[in-house]
Amino acid sequence: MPLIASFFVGILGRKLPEFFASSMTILSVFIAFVLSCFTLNETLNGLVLNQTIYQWLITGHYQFEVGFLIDNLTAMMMVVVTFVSLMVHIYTMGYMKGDPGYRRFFSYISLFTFSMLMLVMSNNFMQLFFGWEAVGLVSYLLIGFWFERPTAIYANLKAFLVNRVGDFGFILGIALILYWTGSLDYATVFKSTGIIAAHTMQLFGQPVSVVTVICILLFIGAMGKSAQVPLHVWLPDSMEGPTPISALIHAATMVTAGIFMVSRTSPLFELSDTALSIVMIIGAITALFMGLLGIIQNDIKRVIAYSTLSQLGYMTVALGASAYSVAMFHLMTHAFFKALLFLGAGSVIIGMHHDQNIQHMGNLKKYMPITWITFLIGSLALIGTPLFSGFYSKDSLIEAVKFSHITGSHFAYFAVLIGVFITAFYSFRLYFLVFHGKEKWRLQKLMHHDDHHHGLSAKDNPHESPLSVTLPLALLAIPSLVIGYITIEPILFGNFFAKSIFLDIKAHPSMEHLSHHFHEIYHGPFGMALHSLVSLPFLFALSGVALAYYCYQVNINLPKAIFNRTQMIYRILENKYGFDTFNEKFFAFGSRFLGERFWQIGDVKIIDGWLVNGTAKSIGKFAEKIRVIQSGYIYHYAFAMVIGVFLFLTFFIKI
Amino acid sequence: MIGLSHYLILAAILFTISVVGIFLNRKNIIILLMSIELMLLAVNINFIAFSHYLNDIAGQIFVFFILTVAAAESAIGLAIIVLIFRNTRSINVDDLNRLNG
Amino acid sequence: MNQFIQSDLSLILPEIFVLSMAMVVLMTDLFIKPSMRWIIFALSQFALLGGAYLTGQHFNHETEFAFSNMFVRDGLADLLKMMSYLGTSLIFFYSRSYMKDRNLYRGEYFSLVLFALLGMMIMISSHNMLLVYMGLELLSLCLYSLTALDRDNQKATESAIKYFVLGALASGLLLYGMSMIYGATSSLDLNVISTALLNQPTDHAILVLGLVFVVAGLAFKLGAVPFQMWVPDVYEGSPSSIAMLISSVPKLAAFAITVRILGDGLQSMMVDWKQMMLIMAILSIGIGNVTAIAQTNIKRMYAYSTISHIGFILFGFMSGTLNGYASSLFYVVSYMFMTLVSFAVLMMMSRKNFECETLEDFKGLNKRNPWYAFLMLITMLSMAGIPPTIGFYAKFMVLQAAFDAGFASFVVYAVMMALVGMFYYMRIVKLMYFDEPKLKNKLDVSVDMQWILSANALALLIIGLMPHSFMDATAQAIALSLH
Amino acid sequence: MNLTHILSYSIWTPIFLGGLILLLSGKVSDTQAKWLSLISSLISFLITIPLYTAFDFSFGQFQFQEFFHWIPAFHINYHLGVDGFAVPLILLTSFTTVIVVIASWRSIEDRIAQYMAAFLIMSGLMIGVFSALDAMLYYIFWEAMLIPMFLVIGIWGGPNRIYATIKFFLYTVLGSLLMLVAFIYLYLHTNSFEIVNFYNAGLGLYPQIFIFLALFMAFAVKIPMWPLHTWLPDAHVEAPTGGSVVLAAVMLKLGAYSFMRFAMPIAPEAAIYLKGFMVTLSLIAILYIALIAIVQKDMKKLIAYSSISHMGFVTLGLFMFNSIGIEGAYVQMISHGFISAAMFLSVGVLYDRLHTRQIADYGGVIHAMPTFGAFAVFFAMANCGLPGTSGFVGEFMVIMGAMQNNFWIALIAASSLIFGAAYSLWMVKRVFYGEARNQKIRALKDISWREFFILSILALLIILIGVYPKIITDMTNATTVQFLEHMHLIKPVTSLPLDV
Amino acid sequence: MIEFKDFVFYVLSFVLIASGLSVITSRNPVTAALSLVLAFFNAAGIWLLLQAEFLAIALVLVYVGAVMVLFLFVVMMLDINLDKLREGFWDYLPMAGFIGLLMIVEMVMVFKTKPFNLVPITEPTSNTSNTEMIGNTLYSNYVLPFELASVVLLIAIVSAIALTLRDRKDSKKTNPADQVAVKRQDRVRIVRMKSEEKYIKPKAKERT
Repeated sequence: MPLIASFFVGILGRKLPEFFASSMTILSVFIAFVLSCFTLNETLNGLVLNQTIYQWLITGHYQFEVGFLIDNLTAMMMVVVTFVSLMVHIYTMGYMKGDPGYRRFFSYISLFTFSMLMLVMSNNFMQLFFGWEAVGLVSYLLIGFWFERPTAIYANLKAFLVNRVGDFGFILGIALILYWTGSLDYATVFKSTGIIAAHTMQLFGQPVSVVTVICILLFIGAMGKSAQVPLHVWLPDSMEGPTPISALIHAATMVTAGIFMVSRTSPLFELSDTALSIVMIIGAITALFMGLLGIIQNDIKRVIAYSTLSQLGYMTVALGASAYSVAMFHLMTHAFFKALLFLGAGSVIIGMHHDQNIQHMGNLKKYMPITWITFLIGSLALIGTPLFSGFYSKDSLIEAVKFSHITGSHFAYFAVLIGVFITAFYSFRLYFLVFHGKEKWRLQKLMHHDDHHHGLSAKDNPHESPLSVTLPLALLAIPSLVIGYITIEPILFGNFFAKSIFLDIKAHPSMEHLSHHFHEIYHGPFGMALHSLVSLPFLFALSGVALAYYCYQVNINLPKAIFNRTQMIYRILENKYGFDTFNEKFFAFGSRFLGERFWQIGDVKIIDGWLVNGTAKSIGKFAEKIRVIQSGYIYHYAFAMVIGVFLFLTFFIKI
Repeated sequence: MIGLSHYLILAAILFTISVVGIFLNRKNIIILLMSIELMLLAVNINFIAFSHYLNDIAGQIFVFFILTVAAAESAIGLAIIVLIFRNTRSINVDDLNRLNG
Repeated sequence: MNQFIQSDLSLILPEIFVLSMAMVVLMTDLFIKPSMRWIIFALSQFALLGGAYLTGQHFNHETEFAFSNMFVRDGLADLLKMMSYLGTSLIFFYSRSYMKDRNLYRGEYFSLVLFALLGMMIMISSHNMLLVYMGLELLSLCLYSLTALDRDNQKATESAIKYFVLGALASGLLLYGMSMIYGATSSLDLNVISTALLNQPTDHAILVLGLVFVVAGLAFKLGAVPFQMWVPDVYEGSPSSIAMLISSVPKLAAFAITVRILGDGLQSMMVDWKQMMLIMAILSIGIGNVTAIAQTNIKRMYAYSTISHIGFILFGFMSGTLNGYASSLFYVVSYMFMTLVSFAVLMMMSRKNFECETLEDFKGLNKRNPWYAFLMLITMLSMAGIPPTIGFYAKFMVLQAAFDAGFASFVVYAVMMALVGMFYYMRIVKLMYFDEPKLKNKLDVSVDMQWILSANALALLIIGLMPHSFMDATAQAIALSLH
Repeated sequence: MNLTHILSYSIWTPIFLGGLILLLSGKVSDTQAKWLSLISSLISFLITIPLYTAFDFSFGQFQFQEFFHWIPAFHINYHLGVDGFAVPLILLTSFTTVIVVIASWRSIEDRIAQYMAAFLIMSGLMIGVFSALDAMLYYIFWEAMLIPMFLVIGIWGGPNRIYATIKFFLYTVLGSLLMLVAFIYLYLHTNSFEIVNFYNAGLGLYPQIFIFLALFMAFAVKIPMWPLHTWLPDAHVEAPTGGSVVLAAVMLKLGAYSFMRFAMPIAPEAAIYLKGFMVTLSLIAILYIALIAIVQKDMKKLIAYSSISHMGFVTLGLFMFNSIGIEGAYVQMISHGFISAAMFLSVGVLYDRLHTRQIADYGGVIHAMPTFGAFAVFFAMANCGLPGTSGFVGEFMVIMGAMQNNFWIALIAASSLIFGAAYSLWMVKRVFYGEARNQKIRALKDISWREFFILSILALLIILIGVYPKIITDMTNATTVQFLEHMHLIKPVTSLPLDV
Repeated sequence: MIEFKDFVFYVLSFVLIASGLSVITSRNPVTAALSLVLAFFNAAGIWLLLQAEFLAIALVLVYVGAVMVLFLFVVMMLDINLDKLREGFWDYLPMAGFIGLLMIVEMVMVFKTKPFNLVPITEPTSNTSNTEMIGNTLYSNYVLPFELASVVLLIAIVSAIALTLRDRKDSKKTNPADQVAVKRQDRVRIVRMKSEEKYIKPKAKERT
């Protein structure tokens, strides 16, 4: 097993330098996938590997090591990551055909796979942070993949900076952990949680429990990565990157790193209700309000991006409810169906010749059936239709929230319920707009002329994407359908995560209730599905779909009417609750303003102008003044001498 | 009764006069030289008075040398003055301010 | 009364030799054609060589007195005399072509310089106020007339008369002070004076009165503020070679008489002259360095830098310890060598009817002749006191002496002023290296001058790398002669 | 080669060879001069290698000591020796010289021999500074080192070079003169210039404070710490590429190194007493300077300010008084040596082509120069401390060390994660990304093999340290332990409380 | 009742100071020179009071005889227009006088409050005359300065000549030695040139 672990890094590491052909990368990813499945299998047999590769550095009584920890959590992540990554690799061959940066692209995504695996497989915070930043780097590179687009390079800068804000908190958390536990190894840290819980530290004058501070700081990191409010702003813009990337990084894997990290550090979070409730509330807010934004988007990818945001909110809520396994569960299912959705969107985009505006689409099911089917499956999964994977995760998630009773759980419950409705609404709005209704691209040319340099002209038709695109769709569709049904039992209620996730039953019993319900009332997944037909979430979802259907199939003018009614709300949503403008105005501009002032006033004027050059100038002036004494007249010179003597006499003669 | 201090005071007065003369006189270089002679005279009076009251001849010897040197000095001084007069047809002290700063 | 004896003469052999050679030069000059002037040059160099030889005869023996303790021969005297010979001979070398171009290359020049040297030697080894006075006048008279030697040059004559009048005033002050001290201690002999002051303390006020005047006189010769007014004008006015002479060797003599009178004769009045020295040192360092910044004429700038250096010398002297005297001795000697190079480069760059005296003339020297630029660089660094040049050790020794004597705050002040000083030294470096040359012509320099100049400048660096022998020499000289 | 005199060799070889080149400057052609200096720099580099191989890092004492009485009159000795703090920096110095020689291959036209010679001599002198164990010897090297730099900036510098050089010179000398005063004090106190004797001078608190402040002036100017930093941007902007590289890569380190060698061990109580002061200055440097860096319009100025900000990390780490902080500071020094060198070289690459350093004049460079663009992005990432690059290690350790002291210090320090990324990446965005600004940029040629070579070497080193920093900490561990022991032999005086 | 010596002293010193003042204030250099002479005479008198006969005589001889004549000679030689030699004299007087007075006051205070505890010598202790004593000391103990004094005078001569002596370019004097020593070839130069060829008669037949 250690061989395998090292083998991973071996393959993926060796691959980094050589970016030559997509085939190579795909092969390696495939190997990685196989290996991770094998690993998963191993771990199911209850094997946990905690292997130190080499010593990173030693100083004083601290020592940092680079090593790997492989347990169920890791294994699951590995499988998900490698699988989606594999799909994306394949997909990319079709998607990116003919792009100048073809090879660059492959090198990036394989680099990403590597760093993502580093992230999940690390056995200490330092290395976690390494992977953490590395995936950030790759997403930076990939968002800016088309670096001649100003929007793209703006977006990637923004993404990196916002992530940095998160990392800022994260590294502080790490520092605190090191300070209190003297190590960064998960094992050691989690052993010594007792110490941390015992202490408090002085902040703003009053004592705060150390563990809370640590958890909040860590969670700030998670917020950055998993795009929780208010650090979510980068994710929608990140859609500037190529679609496969949106699928892989900004939907399936990277953004979920935060979730992973929190569940990885569950032993710490369990100790602090404050932190948990903060987590929950933030998640709830994200889930609700980001979903709302999804309604009004017209860019197909942005719609899905916002749904991603709200889904991440869901997971976070689950974390807050300390239903880590549920969160991970949802993470997994979400990874599949969201990747599916994105890839589907991508295929649509190909069909539409890189026109992403859903207002220009319609009735595509006629032209691209496979895409249509898979996309439908994805959407259903997303809204949590019973028996679909999304259903199991989401439903149990909502249940978990219901059972949780830490501060803010009621708000969260409310939020997630509404969220279900909203999700259903916007996903089906999207679905209907894209795949049904009129073929609007035929009108668009008349409507507004050549606002895109690409796009579909009125006469020609969209056509189904090549195999390399549709195959992954198919492959992803399958798990989106069934994975929930299969795995809910072991993951949630079996002891799958027992070794990797610590749960304080007494403090946070929601999981307990959940499983109890699951077993006592539902009698298994199928039962759960049946039972849910009458449950609240399902009704919400259904109504959402219905509403969408009504608006965008039956009565198409209704939406406009509503928008005209509610200009104000619309505008708020339009500029995304003003987060972007606020950041732009306050942080970006503010820091530049400050810098400008510091530079011009602090450095240039005060230090240089007054202290440095001022001194020089004053000396020069002084010199000119003294110079005048040297008048050139003998009598002045003699006078000076005599004065000198005279003063000496006066000073030194004491009578 | 005249004491040593009388002589010293006399010399001091004379000395001061000559010093004042040097920086008071702004027109004629030759008068500067004369003031210098006067100053040396004052110094000589000091020396002689001391040597008288100390009953030590060394003071008078010193005076002797001062006289000699003063003569030589005035010779050179006058020579320089002559040069100046040749270069600029004046010996006005105010005209000697080419060098300054 | 005691007749003088043979041994007395043997002690002053160097003086006698120099004197007679001066006369020989004087006479020879009458009988040779201008084309044969090299003979005079040779003779004068020979005079210096012989003087050096005779002085070297018994170098660093125990102290010996002659002519009823008027004349002393000790380590200090020997060292300083040797240095004076060296300096004078360098001056002769450097000034040759320069004086030729301005047809000042005459017998008077050499003989007067030799007479001046004689005066300095007398000052250096005089142990009696009368002899001090005689040597001083010997020197000053020569310098007055040398300053005016370029007869038809208005600036030269003007500077001469200024120098003369102020110098006469100064010696008047000195004499007055001497008379007071004589009256108070009833002797002219420095030994007697010191013992008298130690034994029966006569009333202090009279002594202080005398002391003030004496210090004023000495300060004038050294050129310390507020008695420095003559320095810039004389430097600017007089021919560069004379300015070089005035700025270099006489400082040694002046230092010598300062040590002899204050350090030896009036050492029991240290409390008083320390403070006077301190005041003068502070003023000199400050005014010298600051005013130099405002100068455009390089010779004036040298003048002010001299003043500041004198300030440092006084600074070391003021500490009043043997260590301090040794440090300022080291300083004054190294200063002499630095200033010689600086003036030599100046004269090297000026030609017939072109006087190199503005800062502009240094522009782009590196492009015209990198080697001399490099030598000048060394010199400037040394003057600025940047290691590893000799100037650094000079400043370092002085500062540590003063620090040792408990003048810490003034050390900091001096250091700051040294920083100000660096600015204008570095400005010359900047002109030489960073600017484009204004005048393009090649420098034609006689071979001997090239070599000697290089040797002199490199010595600043070499001694800077290996200064200990030099330090030991100075320390030993002081230790031998003061006790 | 006999290792007993290796330090002398490594000091005097470059100086001697440089002098040789200087003398030959008239005789040989430029190409010959270049090759000559390349060979000499390589020789000098190879000579320093045994310092690493033969050094026994297991104990922190001074090694390879050389000693003879130089100026007995003042007990000044020619005493050399290195410990774990010195060795890596010496290697860095000689290595940087090679880099500089290669980098200046094309970019300098006139008097190239003098230029190269200046750098060789300078490297020798700097190695001398790192290995001197006698304060006066150290001081002499320290001052002498200024002169070549002064000339390099002044002769080969940009339009405003005069102001920059004079400023640089006077700033530095101001500090070092005060340092001289402090040394004199110590000399009179211990009657020796041996650093070791200085360590055991046993001074009272107030003398220590004065000494510390005097030394502080010297070193803080060199590092430079706020508010004594304003010479650096000017010097960097005006200096030729090589000058900037040496300035950033080595000279700034001299200040920090001297803090470790002099200020803190000689005046430990004062160091602890003034901790608050120092930390405040460092934090100001980190934050204030980072903000200034964001708004710079000149690439070199931007990098210069970022250097100041990074050196703020160094001082911060030093004054955390714990091993992780100090070693972090040390790693930061080394890594900054490489990164800033690489950044300045990159700017030099662009400058050689377009002869402008204004960010506004660029844009979309990566279209024309993909390889170079990749390097540049990488270095920028390293500059803002991406894990896996050396830039991360130092900052990481320092932040860890800061957290041991105070939460808020760590917080402010960590904020540089954001600002560092902001200015580095914003510059990258404006210079490299986007549409190619104009025809000149489209016409740019990608980097030559020579540039590729040096940049890739630097990149490899950066990654190496980032992935395996132990190679550096192994060198410094023992010395750090000893250092801390010395510092804590004295029981700490109440340091100014920084807690909120 | 002051005795005669004191009276003489006061008179002499009064005249001395007065003449000194007139030296520095007189508008005409000649007047100044003459009042300086007067000052010297008085000084000589005072020295006689102090029993320094030799020096008194020397002063009169050397100064009044030589130096002052030299001064007068120069003053006469350089014809200076006197009218502009005194303007703006009184402006500076108050300042100068003030400083001078202060200095005098200081010194006087010193001399008054701290009188030298020395008894005046009524008659010379040794019966040798002042001149003889000076002579003896001068040529025994002080022989070195004496020699130097001669050097000083020599320097004075040399430099005076070097500074002022100039050979006139426009002088028409002839050197007899040259005139005698002149040789033939200095004056006459013989040039040899070839004689021109003879005239060619034209042919007869051309005359028609």
